[in-house]
Amino acid sequence: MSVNRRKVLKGAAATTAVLAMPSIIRAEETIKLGSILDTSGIFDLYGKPMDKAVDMAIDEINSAGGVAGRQVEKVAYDTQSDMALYTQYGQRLARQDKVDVVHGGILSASREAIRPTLRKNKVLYFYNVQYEGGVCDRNIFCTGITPAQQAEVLVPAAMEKWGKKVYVLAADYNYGQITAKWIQHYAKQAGGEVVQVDFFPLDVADFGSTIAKIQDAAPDMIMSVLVGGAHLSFYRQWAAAGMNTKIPMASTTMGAGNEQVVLTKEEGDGIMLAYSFSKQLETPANQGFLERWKTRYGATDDVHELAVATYQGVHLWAEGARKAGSVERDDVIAALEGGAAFDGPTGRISIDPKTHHATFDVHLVEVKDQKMAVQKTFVQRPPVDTQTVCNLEENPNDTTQYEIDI
Amino acid sequence: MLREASLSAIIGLILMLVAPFVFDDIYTLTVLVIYGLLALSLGFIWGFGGILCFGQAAFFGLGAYAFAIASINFAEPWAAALIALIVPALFAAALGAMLFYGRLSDVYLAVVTLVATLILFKFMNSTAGSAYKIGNARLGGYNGIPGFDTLTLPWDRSEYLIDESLYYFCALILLAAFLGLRWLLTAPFGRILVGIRENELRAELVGYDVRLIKTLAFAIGGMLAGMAGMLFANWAEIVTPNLFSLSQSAEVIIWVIVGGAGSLLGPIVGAFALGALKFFLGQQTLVDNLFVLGSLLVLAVLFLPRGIVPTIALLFKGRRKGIRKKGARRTSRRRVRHAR
Amino acid sequence: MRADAILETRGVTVRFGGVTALENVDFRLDNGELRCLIGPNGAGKSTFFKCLTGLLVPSEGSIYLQGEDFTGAHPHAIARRGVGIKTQVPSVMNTLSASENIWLSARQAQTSREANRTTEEVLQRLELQDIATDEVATLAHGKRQLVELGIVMAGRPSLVLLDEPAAGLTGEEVERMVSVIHELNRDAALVIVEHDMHFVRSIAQAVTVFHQGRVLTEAPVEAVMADPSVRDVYLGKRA
Amino acid sequence: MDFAAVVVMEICYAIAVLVLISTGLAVIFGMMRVINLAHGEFLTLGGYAAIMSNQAGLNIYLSILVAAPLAAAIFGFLVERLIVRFLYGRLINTMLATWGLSLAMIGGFSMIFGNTTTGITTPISGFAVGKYQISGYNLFVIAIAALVIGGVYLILKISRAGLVARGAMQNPEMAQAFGYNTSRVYMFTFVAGSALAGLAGGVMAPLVGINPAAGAAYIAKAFITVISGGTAVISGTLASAGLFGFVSQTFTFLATPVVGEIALLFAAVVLLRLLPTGITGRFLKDKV
Repeated sequence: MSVNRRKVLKGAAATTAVLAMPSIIRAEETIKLGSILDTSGIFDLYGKPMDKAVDMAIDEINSAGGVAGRQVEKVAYDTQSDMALYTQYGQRLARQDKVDVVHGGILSASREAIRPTLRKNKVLYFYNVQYEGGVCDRNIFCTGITPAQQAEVLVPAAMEKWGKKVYVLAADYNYGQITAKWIQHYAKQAGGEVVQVDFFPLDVADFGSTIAKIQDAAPDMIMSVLVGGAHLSFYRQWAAAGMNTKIPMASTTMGAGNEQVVLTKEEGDGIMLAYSFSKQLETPANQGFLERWKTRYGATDDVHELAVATYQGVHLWAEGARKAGSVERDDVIAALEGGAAFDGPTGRISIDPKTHHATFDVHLVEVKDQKMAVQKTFVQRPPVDTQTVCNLEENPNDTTQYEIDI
Repeated sequence: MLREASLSAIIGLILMLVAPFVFDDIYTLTVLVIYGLLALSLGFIWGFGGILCFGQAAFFGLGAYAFAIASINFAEPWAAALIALIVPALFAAALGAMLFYGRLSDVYLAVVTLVATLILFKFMNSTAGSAYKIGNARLGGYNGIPGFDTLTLPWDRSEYLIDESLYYFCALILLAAFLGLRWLLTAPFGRILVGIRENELRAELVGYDVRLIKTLAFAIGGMLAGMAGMLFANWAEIVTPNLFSLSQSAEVIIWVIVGGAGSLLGPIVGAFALGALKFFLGQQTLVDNLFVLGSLLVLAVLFLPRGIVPTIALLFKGRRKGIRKKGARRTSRRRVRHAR
Repeated sequence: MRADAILETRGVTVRFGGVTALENVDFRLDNGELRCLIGPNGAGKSTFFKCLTGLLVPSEGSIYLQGEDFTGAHPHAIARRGVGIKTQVPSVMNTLSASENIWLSARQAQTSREANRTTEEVLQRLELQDIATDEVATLAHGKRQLVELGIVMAGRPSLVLLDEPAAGLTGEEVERMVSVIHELNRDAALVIVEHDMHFVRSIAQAVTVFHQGRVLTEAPVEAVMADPSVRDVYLGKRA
Repeated sequence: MDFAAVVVMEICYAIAVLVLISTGLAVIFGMMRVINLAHGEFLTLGGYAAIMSNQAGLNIYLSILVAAPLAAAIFGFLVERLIVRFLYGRLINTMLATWGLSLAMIGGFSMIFGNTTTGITTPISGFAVGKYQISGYNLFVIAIAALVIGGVYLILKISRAGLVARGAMQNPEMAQAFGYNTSRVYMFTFVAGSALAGLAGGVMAPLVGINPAAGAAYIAKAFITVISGGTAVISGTLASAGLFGFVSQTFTFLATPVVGEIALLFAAVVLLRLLPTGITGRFLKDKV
């Protein structure tokens, strides 16, 4: 028993039945797309819409004739926000279900838990989440936005508007540490300085002393790299102290999980962000996507950056497979490296062959009235951070996740 | 006694050999065996030493981390495995010495073990910076440590223990730990330990150094939990601070109490049953997993305070004696409290 | 200090906060002696026993066992020195059998095989063979008292402290207890706290009277019983 | 100088939070020798009650000060009748059962409310101390904590109900002999402790936001505070909350919040090693 039954689409029976069949027959019938996401537990805020995005993308692919004449079927597992289950279900997708491709993983820890397994078993892996960058592995495609892609547009814009002294608040884990470094890098490049960087473990919810410390340092602006539910209290306590009208703020993380809707207008207004996706992006592709989402799921409240990245990741894989005329791992990799692209809600997305990371449009937005109002669009930004450390064309056997030293 | 022991050894061996054919998911089966070992470690110190440790996850996590860090640094997984036993055992001995030489008991002991786990959890979570390094191993904070070398066959360094071979290795260790503890409990040390559980004051008044014996038992429990952690690291191929989390500690306690703290088999059965239940619950979204586990714990405390295995054993022995025994145990607990 | 004193205390004083429970107690017991401690409730007898077993550390004063200073030593160290105690409420290991209880005590200073032999011997001496495998919790009070005595006996003590051994026993059991005590006294010196004066008279030659944390007097049984001051503080109130 | 004032203010606030989140647990532990490990989820319940009733249009102060404790009290009543009363006198068993309850409640919350963090805006705006801006709501939290501790003190020390409760806890048979129904006393105590937890949850909700697992952040701290304090409800809680609040905030200012939290935990371990039965187990024994 392995499949999340509720989510199996189109006539696919429970896995037990599928498992009973010889694998050759199965392979001819449908293409199996493994999906491994936290659709319950503390990360379901991210995982549930991502899961919906996978379903929607697969349906669109199938109604457009599938891939190489075959329909795509989803094999999904809910990892319940438990890292141990990632390893377990990852093994299962690769060895028992023998899927053709895996999309999923949310936290970096979850990606690192399944990446070696999928590589060993030669199962192509798509990680469609905003993350710290630096993964250099030919078996994986990372289609989410990475710190430099945000910071290179966000930091100069914010400094130009507000001033040179920056105070950084970051979540104390890989993503926060690395993003903080990039912010320092771009702040320096723009002629400013980072006066202080404070790191907070993900369960810290009391920022009283930090708010006092910030005032003591009197910066021109705050850069927030805070992550998750507990850190959300920072924005509340910041506003409760009346600071939101005194010191402006920019963030690389706020809004990725639709935080701008959870916070009130007063708490969120004026925060500057940089993302590839915004609901307020007025392109026909984006509005069409939101329309289809609304028809399918009733409302678009839950659509966020990660869901859209997942939606585009699945489509991008399908484009690659179509172009290759096969779902064999090496064929799909070659097609994507050779320039297969998908025109999605955020604009065109394609793969940078050296890093297997994505190139796409980045939009500078500002929170207004619980919405992300697009200020400016930077077209086709390459993954500049990973590019500094990773070259898969030269070292195709690399599997490291580099920590980028700036 | 000896016959009974060899009988259970044979039964255990057969069960473990047969299990992979009945239950086709070897990967899940392996982790259930590892959980069984972890539950056994707590079952030993709680059921036979009377020490309710709220932080068994601390030793579990330490074992896993010690293995990962040592494996990265020495590139010699079997040496790393040895270190992964020594580190948690020493930590447990130090913590135990602090507890028992300080005469902490009951709820105070629970608090300190819980706090020790929390400290490790919070510390490990805040080690994302590049300054946190042991030798070549970055601690990695929230994301943990991936990519260390796992155990191989001792005579063939290219042959990794994965899938079946890892399963049989874990199963053998569980069986060995089970038999080892059985033997220990019939040996003077184990009998004294049970005597201490029953009446600490009396044990002291006949000349036993209760503090030392409890510390030793605690260290043995810590070592077994660390061994489970070491196996877990080999299974998952990544270690994260979640191994130290409160919910991990909670789960162990639930396994043990549902299975039955007063026996060695009970905790293993509890871990298997609830571990399997958790994986099955992961495949539906109607009921929340925690809701089911939590409710089970409440029901177990209310209606099955002795756990599954001892209750079944009692049913076999006959009802009347069982009831009498239950009453006796309660009076003995009260007396111990008075004596203090 | 004389070498033939198995136990000697000098100026033992115990204070709890502002309350003085024992004050300046000097006590001496010769090898092989049997002494009863009497006195009203709260006179300090139990506190004194706790000091002797190491459960309490005196605020002042010293305790010597066979001439060696054991003040502040841990209970297990004192027990290893040959001090056995039977507490007021039987302190036994309830879910274990009678023989297991006794064995655990014997095993402390002996090998397992020797302990097996000692256990058999003690069970025999106390005539507990037929209940040897019974769980102690299921035994009657009198039997539990005997099991606890067995525990004490198995440790081969040179000094035995008994806290109200006759309390709650039937007449028949009391007689049995008297003979056990005499038997114990063959190998060990004894200190017995007891309220029942008939019982005291039947076992002891010498008596120490405690009152308000001090030693009031120390004399043979008959003399004590005739002493009007003792009558006042103790017997008077009891009679 | 202003900065010093802000630091003192933050320390007071940290102590107030510890007092607030611990008092309910302390009442139940001190009076009944029951450790309610679902205490954190009672807080969460209070938080949800406050947020829901505020979103339904209830005045924010009523939501925090009335709806939150009321909801937790009703739930506490059910828990006492259905679970806890069968386990009196068995400390470890009550801990395990309420731990199970805690997990079940987390699961229940996520089934009902989802895993999103929800919150309400603080009703009080910030004010300035010199060049520093301070959250006015912090003062509100400090005031409520003072009122709670004062109220519990008065009830225990002066009122007849408190006297009966203390008597019943110390000697159930005696109280029964005097004609008091100890079962009811236990019940009311548990309900009162639950209500205090709910109140704490309601008060904290605007500051930290509530999600199903929010209670976990509190239970460990509350548990440690109460046990380190010992069995005296008021003086124990005040003493340990004062110590831990001071230690954690001082280290937070000197270093980082993590160091602050770890310092708190170390302080607890050292304290319990030195005073194995908590502060009031050793000192202040006769206080309530």
